[in-house]
Amino acid sequence: MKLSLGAMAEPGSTRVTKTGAWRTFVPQVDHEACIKCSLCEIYCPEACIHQVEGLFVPDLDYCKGCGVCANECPRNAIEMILEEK
Amino acid sequence: MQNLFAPGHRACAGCAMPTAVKLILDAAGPNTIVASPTGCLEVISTPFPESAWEVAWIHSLFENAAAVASGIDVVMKRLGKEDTNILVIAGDGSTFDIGIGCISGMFERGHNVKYICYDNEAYMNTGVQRSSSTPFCTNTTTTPAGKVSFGNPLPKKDMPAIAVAHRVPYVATASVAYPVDLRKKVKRACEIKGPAYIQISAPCITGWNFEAGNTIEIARLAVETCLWPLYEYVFGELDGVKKVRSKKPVEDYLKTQGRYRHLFRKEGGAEVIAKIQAMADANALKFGLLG
Amino acid sequence: MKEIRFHGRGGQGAVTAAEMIAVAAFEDGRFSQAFPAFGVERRGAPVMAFARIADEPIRMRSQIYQPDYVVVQDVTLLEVVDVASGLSPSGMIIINADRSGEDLPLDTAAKVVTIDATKIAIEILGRPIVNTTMLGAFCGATGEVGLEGINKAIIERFPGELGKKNLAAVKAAYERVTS
Amino acid sequence: MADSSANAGPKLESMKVVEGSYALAHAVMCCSPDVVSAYPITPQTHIVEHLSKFVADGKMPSEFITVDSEFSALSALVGSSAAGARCYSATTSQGLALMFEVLYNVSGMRLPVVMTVANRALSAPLSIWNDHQDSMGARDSGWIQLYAESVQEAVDLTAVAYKIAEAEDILTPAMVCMDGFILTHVYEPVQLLDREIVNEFLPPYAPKIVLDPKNPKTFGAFVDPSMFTEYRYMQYQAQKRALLAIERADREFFEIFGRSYGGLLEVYRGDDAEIMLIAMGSVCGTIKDTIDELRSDGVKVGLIRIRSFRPFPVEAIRKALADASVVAVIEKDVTVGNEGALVSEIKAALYNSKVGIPVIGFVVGLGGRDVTVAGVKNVVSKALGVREGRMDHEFEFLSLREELL
Repeated sequence: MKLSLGAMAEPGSTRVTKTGAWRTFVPQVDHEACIKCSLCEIYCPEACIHQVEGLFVPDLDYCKGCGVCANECPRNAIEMILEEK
Repeated sequence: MQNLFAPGHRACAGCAMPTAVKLILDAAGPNTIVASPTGCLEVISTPFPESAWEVAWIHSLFENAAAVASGIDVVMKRLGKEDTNILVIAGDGSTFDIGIGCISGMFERGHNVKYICYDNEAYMNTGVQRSSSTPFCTNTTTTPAGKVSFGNPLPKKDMPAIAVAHRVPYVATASVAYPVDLRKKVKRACEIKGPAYIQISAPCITGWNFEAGNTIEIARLAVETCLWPLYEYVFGELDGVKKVRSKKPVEDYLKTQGRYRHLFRKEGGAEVIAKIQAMADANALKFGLLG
Repeated sequence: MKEIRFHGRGGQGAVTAAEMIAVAAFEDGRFSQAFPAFGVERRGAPVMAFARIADEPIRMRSQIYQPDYVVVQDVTLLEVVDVASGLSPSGMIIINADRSGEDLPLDTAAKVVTIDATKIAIEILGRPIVNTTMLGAFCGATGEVGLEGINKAIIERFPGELGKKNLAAVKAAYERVTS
Repeated sequence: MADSSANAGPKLESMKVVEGSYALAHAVMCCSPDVVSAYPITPQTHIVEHLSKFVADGKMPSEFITVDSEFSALSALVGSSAAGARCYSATTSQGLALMFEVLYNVSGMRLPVVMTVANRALSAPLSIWNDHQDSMGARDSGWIQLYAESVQEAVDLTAVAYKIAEAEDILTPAMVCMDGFILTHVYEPVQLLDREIVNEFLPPYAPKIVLDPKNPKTFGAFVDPSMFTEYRYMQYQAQKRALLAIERADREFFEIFGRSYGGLLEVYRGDDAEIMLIAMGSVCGTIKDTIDELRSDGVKVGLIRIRSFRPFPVEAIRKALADASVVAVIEKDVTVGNEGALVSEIKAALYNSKVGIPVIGFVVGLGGRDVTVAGVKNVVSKALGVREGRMDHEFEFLSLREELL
């Protein structure tokens, strides 16, 4: 890497850093209970919950395990469980 | 949702601010240039050579984002690109305190800059020191609660009123707990020509001292207790408020956060809580939040 | 190089007079320089301005301590300022006064020329602003700059009717000192 | 670096007697900045007033931002310059001090802003008059600093500054320093620039990457200790390259405008000079006249006029001092706690060189104190004393009014 003038950075390049490593608890989604309100996606501070083939799935590369999604899910369809690493 | 704020940023787990930023950018869209001052947002989003920003973005200093944005505005006008959304996204320290001179100048000159403050009510980047946005009797590292102190002795500065006094065409408050409302307000700000000011309630897990998962819930409680009224001023007139269906007592909000723990433990705390309740009641009355 | 010092009061146009001398000398094909004694003086306070005229480009930037000519726009300044300070004995001091040089409290070996510029200015301009009148006197008494150059400088500075009146004032003063 | 006598200067017919500030503002107009952002402060005010009038009269199609402070003035230009605009500001003294934080930001972001500094003292005590304490205080801010002797030179340096600052291998902001009042308020003959000819000399500013939603880059990321040193080194190298660029720009300017000033420095009557004076700015005119007078009396004295203080022309100074026996530095600033900034830097430039001669320093002209021929002669007589082995003071405040102390 060569330094860019003025410390210029490429858009969206934080993606190279997998902040999933920060996590202690991991969200487990009960897709049966999910009503697809998308609140988990909207509130996720990591912008890492997306609909994949119709299901809301956290991208564990980035999920820091904060638990906002679990707390905000109106159907309690997300549970934070201790992650085995 | 458009995702214009990439994951991999370094915010604390459970921080409200990235949620606010992604909602702002979702509303503003890609035809946007953002200027951010020094602060948590800058630090967590742009550790060189990385950047979380998918839109054009610039950082200069702690107190000059509004002036930097003014300079961008005149160039966009010159280039005939007046449809570009020029946003400042800044914390409360740079907004309420050190940057207010530049903000006043930008407002007064009428630049087409939408100034958005994510308000976490203290200098969080440097370790929870009081700002003039810090509410009454909050425990911070420079206004610690102690034997003879209940924390910050002063009430929160009314920054939206300062914006209104500058005849800023669009002034609003918002909350990360109300994403639909927040996006609608950013869109409205971008549609009205000239400056705008939006102040977003963005709880800080470390500075406010609560469990990471509770961020949104606490932001919602601030609204439901009437401590954080949601309103809009358009051309100086109150143009709508978010009604509070069932107003909750301020204790429900205060007890969720370590920064108010002293109010429940110290003798005289009840009187302070009563004063805070009176502030909430005054908000409810002033903005017609109930019924 | 010829060095000129102007004494006036704030608002009387001493600085403008120095500038117009510089413009006029330049019109004559010479190099020139004019600058005020930079101050914070308000209207009425004693002020100074300087001008240099030379056949070579002027590099000197210091103030003028040994002038060849001194122009005093207000006789009352004689009581508060040593207007003849450093004046070359072969030089000249031109004073706006209604009496002759012998009747003035002046200590100089240089030639003293007086002219009632206030009277001329009031007659012609209707106001006691004497800077252009004094330029006419300077021009006539010293011959350092040509009348044409002065006139051109004045028209550039004061276009229209005001310029014409000032030209008349210059002419009257010029004729008064040369007759 | 030849003797400046080769430089004939402009012909009288093409010149006009105007105020320094007007000539300077006119030069700025000819450089066609996209954005001007400035806050009024004595003695810079006339410059921005003239620029405002040019804009109001439609002569200058620039955006003029009437900001709330000098701090905002330069901050706005961070945004404008990053968005691809050619930018201009002017300030002095307290205004420059208020910009201090932004100065480092502009240079660190490699934004080629050009700014006129109408040099003035810094308070306290309050003084609106000329000296060099303001720009000297900003010497480490990463900006190129060029000092003008005359109005004409300040005019010419404005175009030259853009040329150097915007060069792709430099991209460094530049200050053109002109003495407040002495040059900003003087009326003297100047050859005003011609916009068409300036366009020939100065290509349009077209940076490769700008703030643009279609190519959304991040400007001004923060850098950790693993790379910060390298960023400063890159600035250091750019200023080194500016040493050559300044010489080159002086030659190119001469080819188009017929005026040359010697590049990094001007040597005046230096050929056989035993006493070499070193100074910057308008005081050099008075020094040159004094030198002529002393030369006619047989005193072998010359002048090195530093035009580029940043980058500092170490090699050129060593070369110009090769035959001198004493150096006397005359400067309008003092680094309280040590000596004058310029004399310190001259000594540093000579320390590891073959030029092993005494260097003495004099502070003159602080807060607008007039620098006279007698004052310069006094310096020369002290330098002659040093040559004969009498060094009373290595550094002193010239013509100090002892009776007031």
